[in-house]
Amino acid sequence: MKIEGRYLFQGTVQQVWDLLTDPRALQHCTPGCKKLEAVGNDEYRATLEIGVGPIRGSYEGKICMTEKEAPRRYKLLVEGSAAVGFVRGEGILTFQEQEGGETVIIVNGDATVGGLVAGVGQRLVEGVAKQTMGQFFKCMQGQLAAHKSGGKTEI
Amino acid sequence: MKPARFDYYDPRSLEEALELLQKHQADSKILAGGQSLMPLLNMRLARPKVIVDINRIDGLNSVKSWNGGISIGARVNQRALEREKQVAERLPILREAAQHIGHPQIRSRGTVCGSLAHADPAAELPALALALDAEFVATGPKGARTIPSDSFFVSYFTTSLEPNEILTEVRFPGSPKGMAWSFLEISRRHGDFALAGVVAGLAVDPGRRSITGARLVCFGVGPTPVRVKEAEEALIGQPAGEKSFHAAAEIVSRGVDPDNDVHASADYRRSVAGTLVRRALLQVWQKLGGK
Amino acid sequence: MATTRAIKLRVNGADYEGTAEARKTLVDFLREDLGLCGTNIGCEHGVCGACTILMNGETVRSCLMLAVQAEGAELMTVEGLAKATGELHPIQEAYREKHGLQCGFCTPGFLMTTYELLQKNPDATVDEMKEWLSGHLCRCTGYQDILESVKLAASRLRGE
Amino acid sequence: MASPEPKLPSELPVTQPRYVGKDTPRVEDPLLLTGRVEYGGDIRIPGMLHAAILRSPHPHARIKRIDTSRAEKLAGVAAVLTGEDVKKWSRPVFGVPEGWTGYALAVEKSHWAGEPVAVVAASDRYIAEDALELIEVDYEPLEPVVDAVRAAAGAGPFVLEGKESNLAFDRKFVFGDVEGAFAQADRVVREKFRWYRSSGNSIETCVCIAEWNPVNNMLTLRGSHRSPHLILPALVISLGIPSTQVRIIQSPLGGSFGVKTFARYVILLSLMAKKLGGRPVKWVEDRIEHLIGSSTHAWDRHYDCELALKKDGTIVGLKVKLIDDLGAFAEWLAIGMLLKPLLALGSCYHIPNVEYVCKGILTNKTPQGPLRAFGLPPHYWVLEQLIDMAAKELGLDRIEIRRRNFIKKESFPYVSPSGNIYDSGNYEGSLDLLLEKAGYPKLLREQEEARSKGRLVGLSVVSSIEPGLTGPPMLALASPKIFTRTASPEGVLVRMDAFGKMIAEVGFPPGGQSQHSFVRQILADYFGVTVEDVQVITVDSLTMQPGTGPISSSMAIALSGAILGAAARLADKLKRTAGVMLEASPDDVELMDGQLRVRGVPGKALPVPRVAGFMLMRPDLLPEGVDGNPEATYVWNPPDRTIPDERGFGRYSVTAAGAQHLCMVEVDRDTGLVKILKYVMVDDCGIRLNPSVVRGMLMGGLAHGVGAALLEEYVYDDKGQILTSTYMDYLMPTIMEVPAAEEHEMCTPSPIAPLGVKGVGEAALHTTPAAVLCAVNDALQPLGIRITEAPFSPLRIWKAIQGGQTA
Repeated sequence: MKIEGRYLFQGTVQQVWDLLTDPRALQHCTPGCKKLEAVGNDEYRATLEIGVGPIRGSYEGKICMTEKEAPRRYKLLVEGSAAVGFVRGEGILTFQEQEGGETVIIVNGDATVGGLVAGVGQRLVEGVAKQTMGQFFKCMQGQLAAHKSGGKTEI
Repeated sequence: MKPARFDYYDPRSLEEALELLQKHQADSKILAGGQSLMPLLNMRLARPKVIVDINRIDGLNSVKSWNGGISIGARVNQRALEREKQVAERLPILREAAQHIGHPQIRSRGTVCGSLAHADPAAELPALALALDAEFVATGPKGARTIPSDSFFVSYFTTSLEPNEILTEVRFPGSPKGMAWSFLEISRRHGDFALAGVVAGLAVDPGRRSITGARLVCFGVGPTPVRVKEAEEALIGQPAGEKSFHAAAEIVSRGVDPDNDVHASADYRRSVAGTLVRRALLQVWQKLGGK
Repeated sequence: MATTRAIKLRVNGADYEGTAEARKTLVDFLREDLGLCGTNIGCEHGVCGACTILMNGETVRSCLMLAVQAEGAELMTVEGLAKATGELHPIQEAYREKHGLQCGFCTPGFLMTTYELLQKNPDATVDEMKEWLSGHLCRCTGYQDILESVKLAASRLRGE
Repeated sequence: MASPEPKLPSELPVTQPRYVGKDTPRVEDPLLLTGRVEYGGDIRIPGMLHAAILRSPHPHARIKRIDTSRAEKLAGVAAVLTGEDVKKWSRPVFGVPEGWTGYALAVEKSHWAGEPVAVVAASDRYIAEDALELIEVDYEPLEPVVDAVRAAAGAGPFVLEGKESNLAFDRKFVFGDVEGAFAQADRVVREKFRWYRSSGNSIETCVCIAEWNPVNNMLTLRGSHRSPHLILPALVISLGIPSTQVRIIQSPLGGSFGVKTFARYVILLSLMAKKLGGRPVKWVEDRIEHLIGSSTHAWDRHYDCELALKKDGTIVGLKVKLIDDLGAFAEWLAIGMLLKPLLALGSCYHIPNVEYVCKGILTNKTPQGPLRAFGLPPHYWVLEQLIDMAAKELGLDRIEIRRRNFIKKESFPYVSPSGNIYDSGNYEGSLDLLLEKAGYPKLLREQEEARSKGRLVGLSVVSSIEPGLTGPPMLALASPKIFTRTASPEGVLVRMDAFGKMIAEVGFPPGGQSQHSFVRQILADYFGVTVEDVQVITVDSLTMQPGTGPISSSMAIALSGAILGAAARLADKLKRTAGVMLEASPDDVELMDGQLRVRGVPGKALPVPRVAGFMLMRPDLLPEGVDGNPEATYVWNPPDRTIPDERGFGRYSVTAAGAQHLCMVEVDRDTGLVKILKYVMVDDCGIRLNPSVVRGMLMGGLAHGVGAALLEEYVYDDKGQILTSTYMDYLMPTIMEVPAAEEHEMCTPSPIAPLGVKGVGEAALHTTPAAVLCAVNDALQPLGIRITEAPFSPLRIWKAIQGGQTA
């Protein structure tokens, strides 16, 4: 399943890059991320509590940043697996500087849900994937705003 | 396909139930009719540590008249919508729509409030509640609060109920004077969740020339049932008939943001939502004596 | 709370007692603990209708209930239809005569639905019959002979 | 000197059959109706454990590590079986052609999302499923093979380790002068078609209870097993166990439709039982397992077809290029479904020149397995759709073009281009009956009127052949070394007791086709007893005669043959005994109406039970060569079948039932939903042993066909994940989607099969998909569009209407 998105940030490319590559921000803004442990090389072991409504599970997996070209693009991978299946989202984040100190992040990626959860929940997979990505970037936007206004981020 | 272990409680009073929810919060899940929850438990897609079965609570099992309409307690099953005289008299659309909810063997256990709290985006009752301006009575440790329908449904399977609250009652007010209703949905098989559906309400002036009130709620076309206000507004003041209905349908098709799944694409759902709106409005118009 | 509970209930007019883990479904309890294997399991998610029984007079999916929820309830399963002497219920007779079954696996569910429908609505129309039967899947018959069976049963029960 | 096999019911030794040919109540029903039948799932054995299966979520992945230690420690868990055990104790699951399968569970690699990876045995199923969650598996996902067409072109990756191809099967069959026919044709119509996979979905899932006694090395298998003699070779090959050490005890089946020959899981449970060292273990497949992993999916086809015709509509040639997505393995006999169309390439039509190119491709999807009608329905659809297209292009009426090409009544027995023989038929007669009963001219007027109002109403009239009793011969084309056989034996043992009652031992359980009832009907008429006097017993695989059971529309044929053969042998014994009792030459004694009587001597007669009793009581008085046992065994085999030659030319089946269906539909242009307005069928399955049972088969096949045409589909995403794992998304038709069809009978008795019967079990599933799909395309004709991907979901129809793709 293709995932695409375009998100506007009120900050410079460098500021947005710094935020989006900060593991604390990643943990805070990845919906349901309960644990994030560095294992080196921009790779983190993660525990993700994800789902919708009563369909909820704890997925063990990892979050990785690869193919980094600071501050222009990197590849973000989030994956986790549980008894009911696995989720895997992979996307290239491209950072584009806009006029007036704004930055747009363009996301181009691919999400896979596998196992029982895919076969049973197919009706919801696309919507929930979109929603989850939306939550992630909305949270990041909030973080940036809070940071810029001098307030403390929630991290 | 067997449920994972959980602790099971079947409290006899609402207070007891609320205490359990307060204690276990998001680890707990309320079991009412179970027609949505049990499949998820059997498949282990839902893994609550604690089940609070509200079926043995005293009360919460009546259908009462309320504000020209009816109120329905947490334990009332969906068959009541077909069985209870008050429903047929006051809100016949609920009775009409109830026949689309699963099958008789499901409606015997499935509860009205349970379906609302489960908030399946393709389910019938949430759309009806939104269309009919229902209000939701959420009872928590600090007592009851009332949630209007436009802020009850949050997203897929998600409502504004807190983990320590029970939806103890849903209240459907009487239909606005002169408003008639229609309910349409399409599914690939009888009794399935809708690919798309619509609840349409319409009122016309006594001379039956122009539209004085409209209500359009679509379901199966996004994370929650959606009221398409823009289309409603476009109808007001227009002469009732194919042309204005068609225009409203176009707005609906443009206005909804559905998902793709194996049975229907987003484009299909958009288009069919419009079709259903047009057909439903024509049906209501006929109920109102129009041609 | 305990995860295991004692359960007392009446099935087909007889008292039963058993013990079950809270998570045990009613259909598993009927089949495994009470030895009432006439109720079959087809999908365990409420779609196929094979496990349909009567609880306090209404048809329910016994795969979508926990056994503990049936505490104190009055159930009826397919074993309760025929007389102890083996004499078939008129509904069963009608299914037999109209060839309303082939492999028979879905049949107990269909019978229970037919039973409730004709109890509550002896004059059910064909559309009403179809509406009730639509809650069951059958792979063998194509449904036409099941519908004929229900029509025959209805007329017999009306004394026609 | 057994009596000749009766070719018609009137030749039975009875003045007027009381049961055969009549709506006799079924012996199976009372137990089924009261819930007192014992299905496999009802069986409990002391000490029995319950199995649950861990399945891979990945379509294609290397298994890097599997850790079962936590699961093994869980209270109640007896054992966990993994690939290591399976590799040690078994060989890959048998399949033809050989070498294109994997083990009964994933060893080192998983090949489809849903493939078994480990099995847990525990004190109950709940605990077994708890334990599955404690098994840790590290997968390294590999690129999956999802597109069969790409894979057919040779592109990697490859599903099976060690193979450099996914092309498990590739054959071209040419009958007649195809190129010549196409060169001389006035018109060639060509189209590509897609048929997506669906499956049998009996309401009872598969059940297996395995017990492997280590002391005497005896493997006992109970459950919903069908055709033990078909499964046995798979067990012997995979487990290396001597055939006499396997005992398969069949329970009554809650339907099969192909799915109850689940060799992979029988092997898997046997291995679990081996690990348990003697404790019995039961596996009840749950519905999700059934939908994703049971080797039951079937027919995932890409067609490219051409039909060549003369201007007058005479069909001169047909070319079919077919790629079938087999899923992960060419497992067991699944390849036969690619070959079965060879039996009836031209259906009811005389098509002298045919080219059939079929490729079986491995992909990372659920392996195909047997499904009712075994591969023919898509073939009939594409053929009928091509004929409709040709009619339109040539300006001919759909009826006229079919009439012109029908095999004529006088041409029977008809030898098809591939050498198969159609025994009898009257296709034009059936068509006339169909059109008359359906009120065809009126329907045409109704359609025209509806069309004038902008409604999308369509009509179709289609045909099919249901080959009765097929099987092993065609498999020689995939595996000539193993399948050098023409046999499809069915054996029974019939005996009488001292009370004059009869017992028939058969090798198949009740399964919906009324098989035990038929045995009673035939025996009761044959020996002049009542059906209540006949007890039918299912015996196990070690006790039964060579037998096949009801597969491939064979029951009425093979079963009748077996029963009649045994009856004739028993009658012979009785006659010789009666000769002594009546002091007459045995040659003068005849059996008629339950009496053994001396021909031409009125009053000199004895009832059958008395003679049987005499045999048991007075061995001292029996004639030489007659033992004191009124019992006979007979193994029937289809006559005159041949092993196909290199070209694929052979006599594959026994009977050819013909069917003509008419369907009228309306398509909702805004939603793409299809409503079936009218459905009429005429079926010629020869003599009907029990008309209501035949009608039931036809109606069931019709419903199955409606499912295949409009609703049922296993959907995979582009990564090979199956998205239809529950009955919420895999859409079985309910009573609301199945039309109330009319059914009319044509009867051309089979001159070959006993009693003039023909196979009917796969029945309407052959014809209904073509009828519904062609009718929908007819409805869409005013829009200039045609849909070529089945099932015709509302989405596909709506998209086509939106896209306005021209035909």
